[in-house]
Amino acid sequence: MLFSIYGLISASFFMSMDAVDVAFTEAAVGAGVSPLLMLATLASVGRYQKKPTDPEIPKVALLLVIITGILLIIGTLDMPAFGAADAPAHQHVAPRYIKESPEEIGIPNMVTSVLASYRAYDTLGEVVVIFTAGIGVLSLLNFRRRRRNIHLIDDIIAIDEHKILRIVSKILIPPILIFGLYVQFHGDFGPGGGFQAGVIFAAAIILYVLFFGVKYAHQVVNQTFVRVFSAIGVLLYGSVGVVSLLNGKNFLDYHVLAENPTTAQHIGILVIELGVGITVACVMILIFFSFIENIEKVIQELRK
Amino acid sequence: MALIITTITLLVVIALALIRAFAGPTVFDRILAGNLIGTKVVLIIAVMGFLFGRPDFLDVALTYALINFISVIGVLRFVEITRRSREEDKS
Amino acid sequence: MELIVSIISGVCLLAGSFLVLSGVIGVIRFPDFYTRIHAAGVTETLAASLILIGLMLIAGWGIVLLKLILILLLVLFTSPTASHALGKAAWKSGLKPTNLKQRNEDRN
Amino acid sequence: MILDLFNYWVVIALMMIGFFIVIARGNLVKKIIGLNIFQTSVFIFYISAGKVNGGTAPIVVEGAKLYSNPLPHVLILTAIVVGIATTALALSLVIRIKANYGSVEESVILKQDKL
Repeated sequence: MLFSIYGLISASFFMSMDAVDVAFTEAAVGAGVSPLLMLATLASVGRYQKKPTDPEIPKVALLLVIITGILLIIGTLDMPAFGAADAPAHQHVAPRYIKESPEEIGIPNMVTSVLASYRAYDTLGEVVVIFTAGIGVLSLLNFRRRRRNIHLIDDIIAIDEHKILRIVSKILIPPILIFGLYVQFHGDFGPGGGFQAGVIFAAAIILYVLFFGVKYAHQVVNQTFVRVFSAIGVLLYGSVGVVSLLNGKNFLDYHVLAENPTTAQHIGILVIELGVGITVACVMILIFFSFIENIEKVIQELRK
Repeated sequence: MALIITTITLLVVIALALIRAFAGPTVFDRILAGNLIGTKVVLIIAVMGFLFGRPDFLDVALTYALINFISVIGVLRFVEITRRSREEDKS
Repeated sequence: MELIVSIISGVCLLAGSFLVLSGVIGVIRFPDFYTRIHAAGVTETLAASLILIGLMLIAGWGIVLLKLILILLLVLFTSPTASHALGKAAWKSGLKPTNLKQRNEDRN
Repeated sequence: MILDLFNYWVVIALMMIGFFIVIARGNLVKKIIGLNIFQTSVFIFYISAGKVNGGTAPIVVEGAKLYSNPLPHVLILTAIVVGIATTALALSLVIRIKANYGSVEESVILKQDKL
């Protein structure tokens, strides 16, 4: 729980640093999804484990940490002052992004234009990393044949039936999904975009699983569908690049998509953000389902 | 002026709620403190949007309000699930 | 007219901050979980609505107002639900309210 | 002014807390939490480096002249989501370790490996 608070506070910190987009992401990820994954892990590995610790280790570690910290603080003395406009970080490509992107790309949110157009190749790499991590989780956790009947965890979910909560979440889930779509497609004009929208979407599904059980959730969100779509998102992203390659331009050069350069950029960014959103949402849902099914396995073994 | 006072109060409140979150003693106290901090952060983001003169960023506060609810409820559910699965283990 | 609106919004904001502060003092000072949830849950709704109404008054017409109303609705919707769920979960887990009378007698 | 550097010190403090947890705690889940704190300190470092005094958020608005640097925002935005994906991968590794070794304590696992 403290971890979740940590996420909340760091998001408000990013907000105060003018990093709205980052605050948005941290709000969705740091406060919502990552503590839940931590707790899901704790539910399957057991919460408390008394351990015989070597008393020397913390002392040595503390010494090491203090020395490293002092060295780093000495290192900061040469760093540019906080908020200085002439810091080296603001000298190279950033002024160009700030000056040119409203004309070149034609959308007000510079973060989105840098993310999806200037540095689209970077972002493709990030999306592939997310996809790979999803595959990794799947192959690690579904190591035995998948059990069709997931009932124990559903029984537990059914014992603590919160009627009020159920109804409230039933009312809330559709607006959350719509809000996710808004974030997805409003990312050009305000804070938002595929990464955030994907996480918000996944959060809605997680809320559903926690109240209606895995069995019903499997009926709502088809697992094969999610698996296929997590790949399709990456494919959509990559195929934009391939389209521009086939038309004789550089990889991920959007100018082939339409006559008017800004329209082309618009289309390119829209498609790419869609790909990102689909992949992120599907991978998050997949990861969460894997964790939940694993808790089921652990409970089954405890019963034996 | 009122905006600044509100922001400072909210910051103080978050700091105080952190004490409760650290002190516990039960897990529910911690979740309560987390919930409290969550709603305060929603408010602080909204107020800060006005303070900095960019109130069109209320989307972040809205996301926060949603995610905070999901996270509090989710943590609660996981606490319950963990407890139930261990309880039956003992019996 | 504008002056009056801004004064009202300032009063709303200050009242909201006062309530928030009193709520958190309750959360820190009260002896057990159920009294704490009382302090937090009760003040939270009114304080949040007062602060958001204060912001609405200075926002003027437009999309910002709509978003503020959405946030307000959401807060009014979720925070009592979360408090209820917390209280119920704590009760089901076997957490009993502290009997203050008993405790004071024990101390004496 | 020496106080102008306080953002780096906050970053270093957080980073060292994360570092301490990673090396001093034997519990693998705690190690991952430490790694996460370390990661967040790096995020904060980047974002605070992107801040310009008097600047506003990098979304074009009429009347604003000075914007914060959008580049660190982009890097960190993706890094956060990638971070959660890799954290999930690490956690699932921990679950597998628990399933095979019966423990998430580093010392116990190492002892089993030696036998």
